[in-house]
Amino acid sequence: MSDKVLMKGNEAIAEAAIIAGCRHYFGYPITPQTEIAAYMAKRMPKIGGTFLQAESEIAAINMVYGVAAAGKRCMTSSSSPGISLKGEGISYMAGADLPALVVNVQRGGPGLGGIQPSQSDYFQATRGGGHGDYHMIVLAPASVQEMASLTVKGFELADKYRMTSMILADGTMGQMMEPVSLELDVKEPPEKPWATTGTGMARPHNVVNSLFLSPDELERTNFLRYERYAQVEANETMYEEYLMDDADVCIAAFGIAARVSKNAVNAARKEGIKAGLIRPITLWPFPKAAFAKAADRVKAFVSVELSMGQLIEDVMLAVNGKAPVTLCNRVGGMIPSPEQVLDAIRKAAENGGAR
Amino acid sequence: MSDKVLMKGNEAIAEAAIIAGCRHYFGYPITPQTEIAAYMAKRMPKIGGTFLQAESEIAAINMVYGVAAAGKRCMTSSSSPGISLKGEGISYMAGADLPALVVNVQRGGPGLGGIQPSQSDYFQATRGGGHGDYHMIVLAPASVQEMASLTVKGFELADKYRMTSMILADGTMGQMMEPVSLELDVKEPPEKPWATTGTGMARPHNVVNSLFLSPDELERTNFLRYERYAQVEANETMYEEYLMDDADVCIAAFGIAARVSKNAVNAARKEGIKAGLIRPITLWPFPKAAFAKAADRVKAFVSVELSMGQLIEDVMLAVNGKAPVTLCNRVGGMIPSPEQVLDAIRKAAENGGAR
Amino acid sequence: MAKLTFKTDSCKGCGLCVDACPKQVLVIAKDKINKKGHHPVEAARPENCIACAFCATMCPDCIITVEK
Amino acid sequence: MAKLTFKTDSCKGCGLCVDACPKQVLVIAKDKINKKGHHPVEAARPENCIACAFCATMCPDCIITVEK
Amino acid sequence: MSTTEILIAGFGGQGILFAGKFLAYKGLIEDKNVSWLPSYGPEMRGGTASCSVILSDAPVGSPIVSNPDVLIAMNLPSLDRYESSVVPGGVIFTDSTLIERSVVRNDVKAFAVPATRLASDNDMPTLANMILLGKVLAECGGFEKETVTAALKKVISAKHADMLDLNLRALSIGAGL
Amino acid sequence: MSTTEILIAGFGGQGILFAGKFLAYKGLIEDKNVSWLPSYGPEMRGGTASCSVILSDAPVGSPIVSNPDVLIAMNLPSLDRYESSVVPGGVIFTDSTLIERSVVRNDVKAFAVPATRLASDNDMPTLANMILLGKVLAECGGFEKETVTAALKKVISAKHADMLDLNLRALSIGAGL
Amino acid sequence: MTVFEKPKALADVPLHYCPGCTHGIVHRLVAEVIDELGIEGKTIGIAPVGCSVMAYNYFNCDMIEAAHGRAPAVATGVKRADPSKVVFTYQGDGDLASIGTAETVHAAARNENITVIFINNAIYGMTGGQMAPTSLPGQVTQTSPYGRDVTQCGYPVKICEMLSQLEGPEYLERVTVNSVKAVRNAKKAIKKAFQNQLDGKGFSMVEVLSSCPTNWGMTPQQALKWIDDKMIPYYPLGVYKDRSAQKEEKA
Amino acid sequence: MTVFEKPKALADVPLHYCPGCTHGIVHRLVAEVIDELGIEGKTIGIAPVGCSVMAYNYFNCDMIEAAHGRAPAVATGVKRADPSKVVFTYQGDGDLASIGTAETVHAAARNENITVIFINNAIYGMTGGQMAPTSLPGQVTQTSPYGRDVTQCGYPVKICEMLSQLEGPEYLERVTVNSVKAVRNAKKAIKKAFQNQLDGKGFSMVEVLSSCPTNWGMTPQQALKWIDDKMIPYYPLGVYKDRSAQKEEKA
Ligand SMILES: Cc1ncc(C[n+]2csc(CCOP(=O)(O)OP(=O)(O)O)c2C)c(N)n1
Ligand SMILES: Cc1ncc(C[n+]2csc(CCOP(=O)(O)OP(=O)(O)O)c2C)c(N)n1
Ligand code: SF4
Ligand code: SF4
Ligand code: SF4
Ligand code: SF4
Ligand code: SF4
Ligand code: SF4
Ligand SMILES: [Mg+2]
Ligand SMILES: [Mg+2]
Repeated sequence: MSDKVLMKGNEAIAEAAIIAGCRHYFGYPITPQTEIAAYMAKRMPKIGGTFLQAESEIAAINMVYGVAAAGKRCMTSSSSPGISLKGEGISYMAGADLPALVVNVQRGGPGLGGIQPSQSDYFQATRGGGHGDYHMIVLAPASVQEMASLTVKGFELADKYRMTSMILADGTMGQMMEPVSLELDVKEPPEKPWATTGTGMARPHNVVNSLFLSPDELERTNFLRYERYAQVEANETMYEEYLMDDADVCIAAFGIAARVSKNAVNAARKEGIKAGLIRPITLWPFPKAAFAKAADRVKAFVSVELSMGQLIEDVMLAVNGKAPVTLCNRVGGMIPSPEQVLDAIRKAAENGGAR
Repeated sequence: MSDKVLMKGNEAIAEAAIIAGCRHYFGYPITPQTEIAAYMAKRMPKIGGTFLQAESEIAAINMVYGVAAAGKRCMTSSSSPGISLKGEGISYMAGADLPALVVNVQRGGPGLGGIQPSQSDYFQATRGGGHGDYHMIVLAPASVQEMASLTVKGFELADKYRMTSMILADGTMGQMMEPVSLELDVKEPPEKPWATTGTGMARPHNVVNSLFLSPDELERTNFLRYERYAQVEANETMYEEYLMDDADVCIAAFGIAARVSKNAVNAARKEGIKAGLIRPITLWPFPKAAFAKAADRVKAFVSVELSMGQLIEDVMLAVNGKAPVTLCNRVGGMIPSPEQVLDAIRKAAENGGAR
Repeated sequence: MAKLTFKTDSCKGCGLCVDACPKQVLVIAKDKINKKGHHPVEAARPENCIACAFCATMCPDCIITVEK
Repeated sequence: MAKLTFKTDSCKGCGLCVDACPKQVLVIAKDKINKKGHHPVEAARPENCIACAFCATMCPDCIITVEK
Repeated sequence: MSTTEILIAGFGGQGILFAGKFLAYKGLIEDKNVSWLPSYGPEMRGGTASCSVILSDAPVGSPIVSNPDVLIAMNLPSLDRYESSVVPGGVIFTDSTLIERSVVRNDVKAFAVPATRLASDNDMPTLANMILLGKVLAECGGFEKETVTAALKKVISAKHADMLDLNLRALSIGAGL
Repeated sequence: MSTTEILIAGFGGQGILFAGKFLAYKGLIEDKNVSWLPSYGPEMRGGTASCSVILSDAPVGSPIVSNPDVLIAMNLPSLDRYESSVVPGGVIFTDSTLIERSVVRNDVKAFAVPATRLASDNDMPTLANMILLGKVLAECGGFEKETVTAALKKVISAKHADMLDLNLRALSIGAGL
Repeated sequence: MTVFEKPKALADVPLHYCPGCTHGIVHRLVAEVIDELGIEGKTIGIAPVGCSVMAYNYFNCDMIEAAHGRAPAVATGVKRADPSKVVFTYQGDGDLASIGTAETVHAAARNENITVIFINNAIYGMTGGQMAPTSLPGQVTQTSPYGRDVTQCGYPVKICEMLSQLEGPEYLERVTVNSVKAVRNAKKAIKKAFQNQLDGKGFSMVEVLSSCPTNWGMTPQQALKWIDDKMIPYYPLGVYKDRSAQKEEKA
Repeated sequence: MTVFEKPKALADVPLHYCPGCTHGIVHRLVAEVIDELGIEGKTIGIAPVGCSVMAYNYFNCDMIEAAHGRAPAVATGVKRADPSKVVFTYQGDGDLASIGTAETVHAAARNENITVIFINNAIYGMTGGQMAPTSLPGQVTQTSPYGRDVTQCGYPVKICEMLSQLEGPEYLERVTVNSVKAVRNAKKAIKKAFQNQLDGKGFSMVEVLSSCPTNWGMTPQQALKWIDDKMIPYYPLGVYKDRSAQKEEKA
């Protein structure tokens, strides 16, 4: 037996955050991610950390804003409607260049929607639910192990680039159990000389702020921030390729959709269709180059999503007309079956002339 | 002298809304759109309408939710950070298929940002700041006259398709004055048999709701909604073409950026560069076909924006690799000058081989 | 005479009615199980019923109709 | 003796100090205009000053330093 | 390379999720790749519960079991709903105390265990699930005392350690049938 | 086809926006295409104010005046800031009561009007703007009593109708210089 | 003669609440009042997000499902759209006293002419038993596993007391439904809260101390007793504001 | 001997406030208290969105600019990150009493150990003079052009009164700064609100009736008088809660 433990995805996030040194959690209950708060509520008091159930999602993200400004690792988690409420706060985090981790265990929408798994907050996560130009680092785990490891990574990247990281999971990832190794690779947080920890009368005052009334100054902060974003794109893009070496049909899928798709890819191979999968692990930065490169030989792409077609836009932007891209989706808490994906692969192979 | 009056864009929106039969306005002050509320505060009490300053943007959108559910035309307006706060509510409006008008007079972001004009909420407006799969009809006026006429149009389309319409303007559009004709083409609102106006003991109760706990039911509502969206795309896409018949270089721009770009297009023509402009009037549905068609002959596209590159993604998706698309932008309240745009046209012409 | 009617299929067997009854008319039928999987209420001593409707007043599920 | 110093350039000429002074020491200099476009305060009767600092207490802009 | 996909279904309160966790832990101890996925509803609404467990020598793809190799049905609605989804050649275990009808498919193996009755007969009214599981292990292989005990230790929280023996006994009862 | 781009700049409180509105209305009455765009700052912060007015026979493109044909500078910072942006051959009007220096460019026409002094001399202390505008109209053409009066009627709200004559007088003073 | 039957304004469908949950009693009382006032045809109810989210299925009047905490704002919209209609919200303590605090306070401050039924069960029922703003000191919940620690998560929010300090609201009363007598009292309060609206008097709220046997980990009977033993001492029953009565008294 | 000079905790830059706006006085008082308590080096201030948004430029301690209304939540985060630090918010009435109502109420209910300076000027200054939740009945503002109509927009929210009903907060006092005496009183209150935090006593708020000559359309002098004539009668000065004092009394 390995040193692995069985854990729910939500719990893996919570434990990994603690391992990563996060001692401040603020949240507001919402299904299907309540286990994160429940876990924190149990553990934080025992390790001198703060678990605080905020009065709302808005309060929670702003408490995170405060802790982040004070230079400590901190996080909040919620699910779709709750994340919408954090939109302004997330935009402020971006405007003030504050690092923190936000977890979205997505459920079906829009509105109150349902509580079953969904991936329909992809646009919100990658294009900014908040106002203004900004990005978060968006990490899409596809296993409970990744729920843990990407949580650690999320904190690391957040601190490194002074950005907010988001774990974009779904109800399945949150609720399922798999073996996890908790030997996680945690990097020490960098120094944060900008943090508002009190001047100690030893330095000029630090100011954490997103207001720049003169437009050229505001423009400058935007341009500088996007230079940083360019570095993130260059250095931190992550994805997994599965049987892509000789693939004619390429599936694009993340999270639970990618797992289903793997089954379908295997089935397609059995039928003689050379199918493969590119699984973005970072949704932002999107593994554009991987898809662009694949587009040079792949005959057709299929975007498998639990949404009405959101990921597909990034795939199309990367493929840039070099091959057809089709959508294979279920929504509202439904999950595409391997058979449905296999079918989409067959069609794509046919239309793309791969068969 | 014409029958036109000089009005600020913000006032034109307010007056047009009243002309369109809107008698319920809810808002929370924020620059640069306070004139809308000020106007409504003056006028509504005189015509038996409701002007209510809500306790927050969140309350305002939910008051709108209530009036819309009750079957009446209603609106709210705000600017970028305030719109972020409405994200959840807008998603609920979509989930419950409620018609209303939301106005965003954008300012620079992210965070508190600044108060000068911006177009950096394009993604938020077209891709959903809220959670889940949904769209708003997004209208982008480029003159004070359009601030009025698109307001009327916004109400009309909202009612017709049971969707939320958004006017996506910017500080310039809100603050500038131009002559406006207030002879606006107002269509009577359709019957709203679904509205919660009391059963009168004459029909089964109506329910306005976005919760569907069973995933297949939620999926069905999503699919049906997207069929409706497809109709909107087919029927309601609006754009303006300017000198596109023989254009080698095509500018994509809306709102104030389009006006600046027109100056640049004229200047380019004087230099012998065949420049033209496609100005999307509906940002969603995006005039994809117009760009796709243009892409068959245009040698290069330039997206002129007051953002870090948001509109450009829709242009690229429409052009689909058939021609290069470059970005010409200023942000944070800065506005590209005609010279800057002209320069971008020159470069595009050169690289696109149009010169 | 008082008449009690129960929507037995929807009864959740919570017993609030049982406790409310001043005449010990009602019991939870431990041996029965309704469609929802609950042991429903039943009138063990209907003859004692005084139609005070205390039971119905405390029933969260409108299971009981009381007539007189 | 009391000594008054003014950061005249930042004075906004609001006159709150003038009203606060029990000794009518201060006036707004209607004939002067500072860099910000305001008529600044000045001590018309400095000799009357009792260094009570009422003026400074009411000044929103910390224009006045009072010494004794 | 083998993969077993198991679906356990019944009423909330029958220990469906617990049974699944036990199987998953047992798989983990045997160095298999495992996944466990509960169905989740609006909290506190009771009703039905089910969970997917996959045990495999290869990494687990989709954790959702749509076509189980093994179906464990602890009430009638579950049998009604899932019987047809079992793969041909698969196995169905039912709690025959609660499910009166028998399995109609004839391309699967079927075992009817009066688990609920056995549980109350043996003074372990909450352990019908484990009795049924005992049978499952006996039929599908895998009833080694050691791993079973180890797995039980994992799923039974320290607070309820005293339940270990009772669970073991329930498993044995099932296995001995 | 002609287009005139005008930039008016000064302190908040000098009636900059009002002057611009008057010009815009006058243009409208003359069936021109017009636009008016104020600079706006964080409200209530006072400081400088400016506004762009465009009068044109063709539809107005960008409403932002970066290179004015006509600059009306009502204080020194405005002249300092915008003088160089005026198109060659353009015109600059200054309030010489408040701006001591003269225009340095020699490729533009320049008129220095002691508007603020004239205003206080004539007991209309708030109308330096209109005196200056009178001069602008006189020099650039367009001082027809009728349209001027009509435009004034548009910009002066009903509440202050009594101000009409005073404004007209201010314009005349400026025009008569 | 029928002494007791299901009120007409209540739909003939089973409620999804847990066995013995008093949400059901309060639903019935609201429906009875609607029946008695004869206002079903002109009433619009606003359901919250919480265990009572599906209240829209249970009342026969028109219903709107609002976002979590925003029912008072939605009700404001509906009432302003047509002041001749009767508008009520039905909200839990998470909904009304936590995420919806601002909407509650300001609807009260505006004296918005609506009726608010506020179910205080000292817990987040729907999401599985997290601490509510109204959870009692020391109360064990999913997010206060060691008992509500007032030094960390603060003191319970007493809504009636707090709102009573505002000039706005017309009528604020706290009741419970843990006995026949209490239920009858509660009904009176609810009726008054609706009657006030019909009379144009303004914001009327009835706070109902309600049980959550499931998340309190009790039998329905124990839960009713817990209301008496623990909740009422902390949340005294009674009228916290009655402006019209105050006026009459003065006069 | 220097009788009066700019406090050290106040930066040596001109304030952007309008002439005669009492925001400036309150800034100075806060800075004086920081000086006197010797806490500049360990103080973190939270600026709101409102006229005082740029307070981050004016205090020499570390400063954070919060989203509109969320300063108490941000302060909570900062304080929890390091309880040994002194954390204060400086908020307007729109910020604290309208959009930020929930954050205010719950920080108070939690007895969060922070200091809140609440500038009640009965108006939205920053955005050009809209009605605030604290605008007086009949007050003319940009969004109540015919005077605040209480039948439509409700009654002013009295924050000290409302929060005083919560068990949470330690100390609530309302002061003003429209005279030398008032300023001295205000300073005492502010000092106490900071001292309470140093003593670990919890949520301490000082509400300051402050002037907005610009949006009230008055001279600075008229504005100070209006506070006396109109605001104080509606918002009586005084201590609304002082838990330690109450305890002492009892003891
Ligand atoms: C914005 C948002 N946040 C959180 C939730 C999750 N949620 C659903 S119900 C609920 C709380 C319910 O508690 P309460 O209001 O007390 O009602 P009860 O279930 O106890 O009757 C929460 C937090 C949600 N749906 N939306
Ligand atoms: C979310 C959001 N809503 C609205 C605004 C616009 N806004 C800026 S300041 C302000 C109100 C200021 O009033 P107050 O808090 O009373 O402070 P004062 O200016 O009077 O000191 C508003 C509404 C904003 N910046 N963000
Ligand atoms: S009506 Fe009264 S006596 Fe009859 S069963 Fe019900 S509670 Fe008992
Ligand atoms: S109170 Fe109602 S639901 Fe409960 S046992 Fe009695 S009849 Fe059944
Ligand atoms: S110190 Fe006192 S006496 Fe002197 S000027 Fe100031 S207020 Fe007047
Ligand atoms: S109070 Fe201050 S700013 Fe005002 S006039 Fe006096 S010195 Fe100048
Ligand atoms: S969870 Fe609690 S409040 Fe919700 S229905 Fe069950 S008992 Fe009632
Ligand atoms: S607008 Fe009012 S509150 Fe703001 S600085 Fe000016 S006077 Fe002060
Ligand atoms: Mg509750
Ligand atoms: Mg204010």
